[in-house]
Amino acid sequence: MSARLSSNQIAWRAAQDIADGAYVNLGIGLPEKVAQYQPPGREAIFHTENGILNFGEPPPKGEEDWDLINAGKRAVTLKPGAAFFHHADSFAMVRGGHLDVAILGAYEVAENGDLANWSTGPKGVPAVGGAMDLVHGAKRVAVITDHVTKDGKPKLLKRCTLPLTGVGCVTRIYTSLAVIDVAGGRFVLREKLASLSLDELQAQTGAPLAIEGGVADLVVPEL
Amino acid sequence: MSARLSSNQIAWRAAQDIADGAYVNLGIGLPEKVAQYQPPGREAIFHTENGILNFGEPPPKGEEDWDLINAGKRAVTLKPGAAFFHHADSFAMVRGGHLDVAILGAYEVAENGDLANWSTGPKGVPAVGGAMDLVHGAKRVAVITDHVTKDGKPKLLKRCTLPLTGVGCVTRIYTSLAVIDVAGGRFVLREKLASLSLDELQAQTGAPLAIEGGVADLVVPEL
Amino acid sequence: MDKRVASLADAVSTIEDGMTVMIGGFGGAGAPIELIHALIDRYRATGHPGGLTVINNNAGNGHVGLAALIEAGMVRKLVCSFPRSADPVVFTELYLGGKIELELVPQGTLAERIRAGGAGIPAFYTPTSFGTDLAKGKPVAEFDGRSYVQERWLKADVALVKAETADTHGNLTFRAAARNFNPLMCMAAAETVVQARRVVEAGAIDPETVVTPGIFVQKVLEVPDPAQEEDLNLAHARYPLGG
Amino acid sequence: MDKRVASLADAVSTIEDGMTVMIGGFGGAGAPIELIHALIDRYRATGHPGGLTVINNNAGNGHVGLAALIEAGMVRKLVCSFPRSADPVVFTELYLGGKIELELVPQGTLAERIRAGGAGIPAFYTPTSFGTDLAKGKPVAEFDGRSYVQERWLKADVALVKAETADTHGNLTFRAAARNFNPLMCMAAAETVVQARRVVEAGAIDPETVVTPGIFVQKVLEVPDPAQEEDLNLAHARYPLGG
Repeated sequence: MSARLSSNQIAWRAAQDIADGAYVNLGIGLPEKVAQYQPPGREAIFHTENGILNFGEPPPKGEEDWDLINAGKRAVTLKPGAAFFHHADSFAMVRGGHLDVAILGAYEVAENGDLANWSTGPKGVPAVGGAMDLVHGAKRVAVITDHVTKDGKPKLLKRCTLPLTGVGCVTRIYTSLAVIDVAGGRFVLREKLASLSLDELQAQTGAPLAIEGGVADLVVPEL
Repeated sequence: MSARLSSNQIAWRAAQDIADGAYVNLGIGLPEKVAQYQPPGREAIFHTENGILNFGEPPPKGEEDWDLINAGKRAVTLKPGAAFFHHADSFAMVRGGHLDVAILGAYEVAENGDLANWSTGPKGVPAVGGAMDLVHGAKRVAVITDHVTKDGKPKLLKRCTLPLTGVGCVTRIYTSLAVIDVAGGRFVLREKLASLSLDELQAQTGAPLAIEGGVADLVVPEL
Repeated sequence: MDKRVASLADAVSTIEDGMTVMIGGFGGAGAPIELIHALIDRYRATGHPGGLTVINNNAGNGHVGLAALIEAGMVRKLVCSFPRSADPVVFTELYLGGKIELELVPQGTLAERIRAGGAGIPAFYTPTSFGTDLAKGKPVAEFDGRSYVQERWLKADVALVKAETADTHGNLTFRAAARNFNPLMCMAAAETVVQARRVVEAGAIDPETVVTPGIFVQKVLEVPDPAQEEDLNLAHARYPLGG
Repeated sequence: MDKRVASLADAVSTIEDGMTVMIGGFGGAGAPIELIHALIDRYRATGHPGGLTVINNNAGNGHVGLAALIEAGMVRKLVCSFPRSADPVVFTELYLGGKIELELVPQGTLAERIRAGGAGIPAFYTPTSFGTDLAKGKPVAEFDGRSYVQERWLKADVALVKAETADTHGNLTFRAAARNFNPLMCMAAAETVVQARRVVEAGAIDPETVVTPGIFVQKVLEVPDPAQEEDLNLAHARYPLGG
């Protein structure tokens, strides 16, 4: 298998773009990992849509308070300066553009910024949660994802094939192979693994990769 | 001058229709007097649109707290079980139908339930406050008013001539001469001063007074 | 004024067949388990109320609380944002079998629709869900060059709510993230029924810290040691216990 | 994270000519007098900012606070519900002289428009003002047989807000009915500037009692002994004092 970033490493890379003092919502699952890689000296405030600002790490096992949970229904703790609020106020924060960054997972992202991350089609029980609100609320909507599906198929596409979560909402994608901006209806490659040629990356990407300025090496620590 | 109720007596009569446990908003001015005539044994909770539930009497002079005021910007006190809230929540109470009664003053009331109480026309500085919200919010919107203007002209009319506060919103009118319901596009006379004949009352009323069932004497104490 | 009722049975006595019932909570946090179970007791004793439309963020977990209400066959339709959980088998089987109706609503839209119901706002516009399957059939409009979906208010006949402290006037505080949908549902139901861990006299809650003013609450009952759905599920509980 | 600024001058430094400024308060309760006066100071020293659109429930009283801002000639347009007071002479004279524009909005609609601005809701429907002069030119629609007026959100470049306690993250509490429009305006402005009687470290406000979460606040300044508009007016004060 060729070189690719682990989940932790993708999360690490995404964390480097979170500014000091930013208000951030992390989607359930892989995006949650971003919280643990905040660069030293920077303080982000994490929002969970079920009504907490400035929550912290999970408590030790056995010390969970099941009234103090995140959107994934996992137990969390509070940091100094936390606040509780109800769901309408929580989504006022989301929809009203008060979050600086939302980082979400993806089934598919299209070069026009469309995102599909809530439904794999008509079978099974559909569930959407807060994803459709988050993609239209935060000032910056980023995706973290493996570059391809488990079957090796591209997740970055000309157009999404799965039901959409939001239209034209994604502005940056952190993958296991690259960092890509979505701008002007195109994928603009910003960083890629040094061990990977542009052609190899393009071959795993379902839409053309544009280059503006230059492409930096995607460098992350061992994690 | 023929017999008519004083402001205090009109307010007393209106107070008799407020049930125990009712949530009530009293307009600025004359309607404020209603609060002091709650029948013994009944407890009404008063709402002021600037963000207090369950306020009480004004404080003694010199002991005002100017952060603790009512919609008329007069100092008030709190009763046990009070709550503070912001203006959006306050008008959610109003607009959402949570108040049992709103009692307002009037320039004119029409037999179709239209109310004019905020503007006497294009001259001067217009000001509306919360009146337009209150008339479409409370479960029951009542008016207390002198039966006629200072010039002796009817205030109860077939149609309002002044700018409207609300359309078809008033259901009961307490005047210095009578108690009148607005129902089915008509004024229905419920009570009148015993000393006043029906013809005398009709002569001071700008639209026909219907009678359903009977007309009781309007009896109030000396106040 | 005293909004206390005497028992769990009294608390849920006005819910009738076919009503719309909002149930507070996000997952287990803030879920009024004892009120839900009292409603199940009534159904088992009398066959009523059935055919309910339930509004909750989720679809229950395991075999207690909302999941047990659904399992008892009392729910015709569910309005929620996320009908998945660690153990969603009750809802999943009924849904896949076509035996329960689902209206899926984005979480923020669900919250705002409930608030709108409470605030007398019959409709509003939101960017959420524009261009997606969940906006199908809904009016859209453009404001300042951006497209929005029109959403309608949600109201209920009864709301079942869990609070931390209630006073006799119905003023409420909540606990941590158990607040979630509870204050909104208090606003949007014709009758709001509250189970609180503590019920105190009017005046015992600082007016500055009241989260839900009493005007939004009709019935209050002290349930001093409420069950936590998460704990029940970790213990593989079922309701009724013999069920 | 520390949102404290060093001075009143710093607090109001970003307000520019022609901006829209929300100012908290209902009459004098909750009015950020010191921030307003700092803005007047800047205008007197530099000639800026002028041509402001101000959103407040009222139009000022006497010759201090908002009335003084208007009297200084800094306000082009006022959006409010009730431009009357015990002593409204400043606004009244300018208005009757055609020198200031007025957008009159019913109080509940004003509050809801501001909240909508903060909550990302570009438009909503309300029964308020239907059939009246204040609904003229606005779209109307019928829902469930009742008629409603469509209202648009209100946003601002800056909000000037008075709080009781702030922490360094911008979490706020208010005092009694001084809460009023302040929490809503915090939500609806690109930059929210808060004067608080006390500024405390993060963690010193119980998360349960936070009224405005810090995400809605950008600048915080301690003003330990704030003036009360009502007291100033009872003393017939004018701002500036030599004015």
